[in-house]
Amino acid sequence: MTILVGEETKLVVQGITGREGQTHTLAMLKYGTNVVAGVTPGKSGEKVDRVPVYDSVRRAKSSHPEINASIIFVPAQFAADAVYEAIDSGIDLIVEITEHVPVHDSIKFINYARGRRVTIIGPNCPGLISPSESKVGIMPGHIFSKGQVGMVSRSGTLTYEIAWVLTKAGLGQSTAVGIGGDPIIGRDVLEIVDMFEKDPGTSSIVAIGEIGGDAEERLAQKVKRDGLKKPMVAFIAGREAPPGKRMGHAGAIISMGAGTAKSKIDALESAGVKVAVLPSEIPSLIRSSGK
Amino acid sequence: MTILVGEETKLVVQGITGREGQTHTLAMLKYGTNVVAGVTPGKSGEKVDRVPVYDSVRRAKSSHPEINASIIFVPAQFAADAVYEAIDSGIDLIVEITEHVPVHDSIKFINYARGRRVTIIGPNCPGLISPSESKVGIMPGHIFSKGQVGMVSRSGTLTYEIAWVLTKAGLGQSTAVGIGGDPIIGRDVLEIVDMFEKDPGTSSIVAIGEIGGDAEERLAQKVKRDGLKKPMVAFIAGREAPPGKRMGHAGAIISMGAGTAKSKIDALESAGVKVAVLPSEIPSLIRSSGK
Amino acid sequence: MKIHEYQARELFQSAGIPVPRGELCRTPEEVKKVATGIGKPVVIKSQILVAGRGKAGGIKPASDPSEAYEVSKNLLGATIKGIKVTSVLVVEAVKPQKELYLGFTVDRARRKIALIASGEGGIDLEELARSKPDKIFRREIDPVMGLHGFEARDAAVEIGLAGKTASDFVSICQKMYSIFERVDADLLESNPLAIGGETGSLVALDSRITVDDNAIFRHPEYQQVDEELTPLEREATAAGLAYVQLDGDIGIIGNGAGLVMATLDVVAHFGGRPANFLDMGGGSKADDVYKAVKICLEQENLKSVFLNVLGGITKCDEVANGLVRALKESSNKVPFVVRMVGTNEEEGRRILAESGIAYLDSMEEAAEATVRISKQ
Amino acid sequence: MKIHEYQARELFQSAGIPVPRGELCRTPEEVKKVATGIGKPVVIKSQILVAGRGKAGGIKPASDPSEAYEVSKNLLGATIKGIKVTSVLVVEAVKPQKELYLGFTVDRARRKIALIASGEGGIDLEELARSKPDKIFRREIDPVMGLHGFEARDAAVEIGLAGKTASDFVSICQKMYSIFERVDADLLESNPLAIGGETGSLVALDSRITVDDNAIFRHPEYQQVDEELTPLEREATAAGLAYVQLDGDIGIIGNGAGLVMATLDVVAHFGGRPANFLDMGGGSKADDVYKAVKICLEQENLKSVFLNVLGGITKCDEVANGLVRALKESSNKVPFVVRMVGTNEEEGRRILAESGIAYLDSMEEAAEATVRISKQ
Repeated sequence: MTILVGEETKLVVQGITGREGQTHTLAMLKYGTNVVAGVTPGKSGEKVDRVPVYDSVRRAKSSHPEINASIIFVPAQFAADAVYEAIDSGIDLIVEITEHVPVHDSIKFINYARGRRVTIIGPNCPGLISPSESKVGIMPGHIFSKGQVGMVSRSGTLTYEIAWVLTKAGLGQSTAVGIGGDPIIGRDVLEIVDMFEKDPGTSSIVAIGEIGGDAEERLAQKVKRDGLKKPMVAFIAGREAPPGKRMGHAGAIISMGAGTAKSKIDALESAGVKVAVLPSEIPSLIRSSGK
Repeated sequence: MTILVGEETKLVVQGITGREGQTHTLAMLKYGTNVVAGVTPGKSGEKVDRVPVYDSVRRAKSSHPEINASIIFVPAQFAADAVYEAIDSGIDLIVEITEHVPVHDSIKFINYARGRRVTIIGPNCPGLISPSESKVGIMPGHIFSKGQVGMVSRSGTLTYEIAWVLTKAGLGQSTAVGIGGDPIIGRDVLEIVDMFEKDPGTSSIVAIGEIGGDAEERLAQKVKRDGLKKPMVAFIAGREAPPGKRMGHAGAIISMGAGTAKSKIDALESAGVKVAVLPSEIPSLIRSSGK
Repeated sequence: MKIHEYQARELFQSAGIPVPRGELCRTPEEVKKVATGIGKPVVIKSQILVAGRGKAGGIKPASDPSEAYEVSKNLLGATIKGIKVTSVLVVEAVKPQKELYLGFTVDRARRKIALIASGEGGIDLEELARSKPDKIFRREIDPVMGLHGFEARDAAVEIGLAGKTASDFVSICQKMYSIFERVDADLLESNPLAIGGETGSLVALDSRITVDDNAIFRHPEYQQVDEELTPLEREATAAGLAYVQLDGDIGIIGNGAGLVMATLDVVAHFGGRPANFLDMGGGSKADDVYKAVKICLEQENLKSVFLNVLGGITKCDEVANGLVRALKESSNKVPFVVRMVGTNEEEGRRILAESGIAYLDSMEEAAEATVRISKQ
Repeated sequence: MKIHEYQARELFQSAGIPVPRGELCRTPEEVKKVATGIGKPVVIKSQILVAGRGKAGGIKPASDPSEAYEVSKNLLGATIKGIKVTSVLVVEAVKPQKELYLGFTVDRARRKIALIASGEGGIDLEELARSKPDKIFRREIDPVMGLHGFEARDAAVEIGLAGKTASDFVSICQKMYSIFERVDADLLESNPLAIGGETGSLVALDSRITVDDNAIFRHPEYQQVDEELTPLEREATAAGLAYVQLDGDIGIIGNGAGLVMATLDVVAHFGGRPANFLDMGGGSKADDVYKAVKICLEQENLKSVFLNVLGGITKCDEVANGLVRALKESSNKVPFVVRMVGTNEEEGRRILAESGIAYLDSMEEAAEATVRISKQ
């Protein structure tokens, strides 16, 4: 089993004829993802590889009622509109890859989606992959391998780094979820950990955090309060980050003294979660904490 | 049994210290309604009869967590804010008496309420009464009597007129709902008829309509499609109304040829619903259609 | 509250929606000047707030400035459908390649905003709805979220637009929606929205906006007297009464819109012809009743008047006092039939009895009596 | 993107939020004139975008125009916290009866807007949060619906306001929220919001706004260079790179923010001191890599550089080509350690090998090697 994406995922790509949209549609098809349709207004009738392009999500959905997920590659200033279009067309899972989406836009569409029980991943995220089943994102698929480790991360390449370490150590992944590096994101680490806890295909969890915000501290609080059914190993990037500086991600900033790596590591450790100092330690920490 | 209001209703009055608020609070208390609190910003500590006044619905609710309904008497320009306050404070039934609420305000708060499964009655309505249990409105209570006729109406005084006819004929009412005379209202005649159909305390229904809109036509369509479990008698006001003229209520206007009394009466009759020409015919129509 | 075409046009223009060149004029001289400035054939449109002004001769073409002068000389000061023309809008005559329809309105049944569009504009929407309902695209807009770009794009695609016309349409759609919201409109439309002459871009040839009466306090600039009202209706409106003048001979006064409508119906059922609809509203005091009775009596040729009160918030003694005072002062000795029940009924009846005014219990009996009297 | 106090003040003022009288000045002469116009003691505030400018001497009182002249002569042109003062805001000195705090910010955890208010303003909010957390009122605002009047009223009541002060507060709250929304702020506050001197009405003595970087395209008027950046950081930002200068001696370049942060941590773990954070971003082409390497090498006293690439969208051959070109051109012969795996790995390694550049597989081994070299 996997979470959020899997063999059952039938994908529409919004912004399919753009440069990024095309590149990653081809990569997803190659990986085996079920990409059934694409949308770019004014480009209906075209094709990207074998995928038909429609003028609107509504039209794509009426020709392919099986669509249940969308991945969005449109530019930041149109991203919110694309999300609303997906939500109003009845799509349950929306993966917003787009970077630089204004916070006031994302905070609105995330609240709108919540009210309608729609899952949004992102914005500014690499997407999700359930190895050998479905890749709904921009990650290099070959780094991942099928298995039982659930991964959740605020960072793209760091996820690949750690997935690579896991894969080399023979620890495959159930699903890896890149939740995104923005301050406001659709699903946060707590919610994804919760899904992994409930997923029978996941036997352990790797949570990759970074400086900024208090999601990791809240995760620690939750673990302290409710416990964990599955072993979890955390990794927190940014121990060397100075305060007040944005470290690449919009959300990665220590502001007013809050959101330091130390605060997160201390909180997680005091909740009994093992925190790796080096990526290479993660496989053994998982194995040693296995039930 | 009754619908929407009954012995279990615990009411907060928003705008309790205004002229209308005070008058009707006293009248509701006299009728036996469980008015547990009132709200007027800046007037906390005051009392209206035995009812304590609070600065906000939140404060009223924290002192009286049993509150489950609100009636609103604030002026039109503040009405929307009062509705949001009630919704966000977790109140399930909101009766908006206020007249002249801008349509753009009411259409927004009605949609907001829908998303949260909150029931709004009104605006511009006389409220509801479940005779001898609870009166949440401005109607003269003595005209109504306990019984099994469910009443729903777009008009205030016409409801009293017909309730009086019913009472004199020995036909008491389960609940009478004044849904309001505005073009945009929280619950419409279809939804209230549906509630009466499900209410074991209601054995027949009187639906009082008027010109404007197509609610009665849609009711007729629904009856035609789904049938009715209980006998229903309708009365439509405005057979003599000229087109294009607003007949008192904001919603009572025949515009672009639509919304005539004839159209409504024809639709209802063709769905098998008896339509009374005179109020005095209603009791015998109910009795003759009784099971 | 209908607003004038020139006002709607100004709103369109300041939002960046293309409209034909033109200006509001109050004299034939101004018209000539504006037509000269435009330098092309023009259309002269009477600024009156009635439906069907075109068919009634209120809109005229003119091929040059001197013809414009002559045409406007006839229009300005003329009376069309009972309304005096005091200003005209002079605009460039645009010959459209194709006419579209685009409008927003409040959807009562669904409690949403309806976007309505058609690739076949220029004719009456009702007519189009009857003749080619499949040519009308309708989409519900969530009033909380407002119009999304994709919804406007859907509309463009569904009415057959593409390329630059489609993207112009989307932009106009969004601008129209934002006006719709900002001025608390309950109707806003452009019919036709034309795919214009030489350039092929979109132009709103006509603009129509109705502002919600209840929201007029937020837009005092559009507060105006409804030109379609009769003098008596204007007077009643100014006095805060809901009054509609009819062509019968029985005056009708009551409390509550539904009850008064039903009273009209019952009177008509017994063969009478109502002369008016007059709702005093809920909770009327003696003064309000007094005013209502006075206004009702101003109408000529009344044969009888039916005052129908079911006292709830309204108290019967207040009604009786107001009525007695008004009748005392009035020289119009039309017979009154009063039906009065409810709150403070006894006191009210006592007051009536003292003044020798008869009253009844039943609305239907009273209506019948009123009709009978009117025919004597 | 922090905006200047005078810009925030203008936004407050044009929204109708009371602010003390005053003006922006660029010369001591202007300051004197403005202070004369105010005719009361003033406060002179350096317009620089750094935190703690008050403690650093950037805010000074002056009791009369000539003192204002002297004070501003010292401030204008001075360097405070590394930033040159080119303008000052001269405002009337208001002696508050009481100081409040009112602010709006984005609540990351709850994905809502947070309204934060306190009856004890004037001091740093963090400090207040530590010392008297129960004095801070916090309410989540639904970003879709915006701030409702009742929410502002609740805040007023909860921080102990009543009467006219409470209703002024509600009105200021609503105006501040509408600015917050309109300019895409991620922080907007007034601290202190004062209950003012003689009249007792509310005045925003300070106004601070940060606009969301991602939304700056909607507000080009606030686009400005971050004054707190070092020259190298400015250059890197202009080149579209995410670059932060640090005080170590090992240059760090990588692709992806999280990976670069982790690279810094691993280098530090092995005893090294990173000289910078440099994220080339995803999918970098040879040109981007070239630029990144060049900027990294501009920093003085580098002992070694670690280029860490995990190729996903980024292709190893592009990275290798960019690196080779940059190193060829550069006179700075700092040793490079390259770790490069992923997409087009073989081709990339071939290119590196041809130029005699060593590479490693493991990030940790490479980090250790870099640190070792930096200490030689």
